[in-house]
Amino acid sequence: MMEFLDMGGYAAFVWPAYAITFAVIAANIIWARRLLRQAQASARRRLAARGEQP
Amino acid sequence: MSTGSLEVENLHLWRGERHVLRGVGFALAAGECLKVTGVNGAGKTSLLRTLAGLMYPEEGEVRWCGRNVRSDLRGFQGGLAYLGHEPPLKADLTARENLHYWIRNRRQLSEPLLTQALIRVGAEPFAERLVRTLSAGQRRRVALAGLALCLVPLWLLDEPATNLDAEGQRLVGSLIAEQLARGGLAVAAVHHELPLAGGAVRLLELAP
Amino acid sequence: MNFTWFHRLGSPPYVYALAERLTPWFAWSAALLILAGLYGGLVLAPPDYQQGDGFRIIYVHAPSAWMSLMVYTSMALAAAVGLIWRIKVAHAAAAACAPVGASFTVAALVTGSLWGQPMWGTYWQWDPRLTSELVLLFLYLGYMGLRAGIEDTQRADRASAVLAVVGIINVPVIHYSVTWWNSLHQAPTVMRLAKSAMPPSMLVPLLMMLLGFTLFFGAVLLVRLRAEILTRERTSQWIREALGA
Amino acid sequence: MSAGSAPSVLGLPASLETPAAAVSAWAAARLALQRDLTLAFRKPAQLLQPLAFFALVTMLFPLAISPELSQLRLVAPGAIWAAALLASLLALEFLFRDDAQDGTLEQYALSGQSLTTLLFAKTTAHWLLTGLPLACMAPIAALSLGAPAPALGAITAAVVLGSVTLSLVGSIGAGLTLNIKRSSALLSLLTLPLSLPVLIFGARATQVAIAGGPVLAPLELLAALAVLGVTLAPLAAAAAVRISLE
Repeated sequence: MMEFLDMGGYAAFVWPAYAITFAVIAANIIWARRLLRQAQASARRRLAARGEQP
Repeated sequence: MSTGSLEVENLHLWRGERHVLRGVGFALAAGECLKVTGVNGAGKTSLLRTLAGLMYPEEGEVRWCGRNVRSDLRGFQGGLAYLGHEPPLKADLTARENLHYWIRNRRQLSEPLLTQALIRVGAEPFAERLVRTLSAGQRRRVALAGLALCLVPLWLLDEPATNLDAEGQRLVGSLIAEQLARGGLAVAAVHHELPLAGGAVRLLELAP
Repeated sequence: MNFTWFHRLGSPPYVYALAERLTPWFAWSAALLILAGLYGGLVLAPPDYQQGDGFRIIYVHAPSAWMSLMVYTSMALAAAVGLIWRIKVAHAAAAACAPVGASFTVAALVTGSLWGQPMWGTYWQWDPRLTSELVLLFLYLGYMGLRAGIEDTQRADRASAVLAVVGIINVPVIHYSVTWWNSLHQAPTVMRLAKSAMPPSMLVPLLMMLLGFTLFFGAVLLVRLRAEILTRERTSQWIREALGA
Repeated sequence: MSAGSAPSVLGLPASLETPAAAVSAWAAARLALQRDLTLAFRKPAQLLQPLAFFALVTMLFPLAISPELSQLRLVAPGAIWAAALLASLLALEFLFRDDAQDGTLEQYALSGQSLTTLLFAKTTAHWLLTGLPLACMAPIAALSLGAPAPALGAITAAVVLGSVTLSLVGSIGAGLTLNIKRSSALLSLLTLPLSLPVLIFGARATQVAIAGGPVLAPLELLAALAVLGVTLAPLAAAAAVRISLE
């Protein structure tokens, strides 16, 4: 296990690279979902403002 | 003498969240003038710019002689003259030079005709002065000379009488009347009364 | 020829519903592929005979770099479709692409420089691929800057579409010029493992990662696309139904 | 003066003409070019600004690095091209701005002429007023940075070719940022990445010229870029301006 984590001495480069990439992936997921929720909320508000049933 | 006809059907235009034009429609035949009224922000300028093909409506169409203007936009635009809020003049050119560069871009123009247009709008005395030295009303007159010189069937005028004195406003009216007598059409957005001498006038009021 | 599918793809309600239905498929297959690719790349693949375990960065660097270019191409294609046929949904898709592509471009740059340190002995080398990647990041930033600068969505859509199309024409020119420039200065290019020499145990995880990232882009794009469609849509009838409230 | 009286008395024709009197695209382009040149020479001080800027930036390098010509010779290509790029960027802001403000662009768009042609004429005028003077300044700047006299011809040719592309690429960016407030940073962000190939080939041509090598290859590449720019950029610029006018 330690050997795996050590990455043949390249741990200081391999793991940050993976961490960054998966951080970007996670950020994309969170960001996209938040955008969708915001858009849905503002669409509901707009419908309500027009006096229609949301 | 028939030069063309303008039909507008169910125009819808949005600017961001604002529904600017909500189903505007009208028909205008040769020799007719449409007076567009409405409070500020009612979409008069947007309507004129949409008619000119500068803005693209979400819905509806503009037809010239029965054909959608989008099918030959350049040909249609070559046959219209648009006068916006500001006279399209260069401050560092004289009135005459301005007309030279503006009009000769569109059509052949003889120098006497240019001079006569300047006389017609009362701009001849200051024709050789740089436009930056002219008053707003004088600039407007130069722009009117350009408009008359375009000699195109369709005029689209946005507040053509702005900054003009009473005599200047009558001038606008008579220029439009002449345009109609030639068999042309005019769409004018106005919020003052336009002293229009003769010609068939239709009205369109835009709701805010 | 039957073009109904094309017309339907221009209809916001249809695309909104379709995107909603497709998202889980993309998301789950992307998750599976990426996990499998990770296992294959980090555990199963043997160390490279020259670079040892350091080469394993390729399993995140290459997919990120691939994403940066693939997303830009998709964005430009969508933009061109939107510009030519005036399809709102296409503009919405193009707008949804940019931040995703930009974020993966950043990932490609960071992983590239993390790979560079053990291989070149420096975090940054003006290597043609990293340099092109950097330029690509600026193209993305320009695109997003232009969008942000124009308030009216319709105009922002069309102006940024022109920029995206101009950009995609320029991408090969930039890449060519950067490669040409680099070949004159003889910088070493370590960040390339000869493809023919790559054994299947190394190659298969890489392909899985590439496919997984692509599907992930699909999933994110579909979610973002729905958001973009909602902000662009004016007729309320279908929105009420789509929101299901 | 009622509608009934013949307007021709007042000098204006009584009837509308058919577009037979229309102006050829070539004549219209020439007129647009003339207009911009006339206007520019009414304000000659503005013409000098990019040149002064170019000279100033070139001067920064000896001051920042060393007065030693042998050292300056090494950075001369970079200095000249970075300065040229920035100077042409500086001038770009004025390419369409005035015309957009006073409605001239609108009239161009509505003139029935091809907007692509008219904007190409405008960009040509812009190049004649900024790119060409820059190319004339470039040999002087190169001399001051230690370039040998035989290299000057090739350097001038490179700047001539490169500045054509810079003006063309810039016209797209200027068209896109027309009615964005405080757009100069954005304009650079849009234009500079697209200008990199010019920088690369131009600097290379300069470098080779200073070293006395065969300069034809990079010059040909610069020419190829210029051709690509001439064919595609005006189309994109016209599309950009139309969108900005909307």
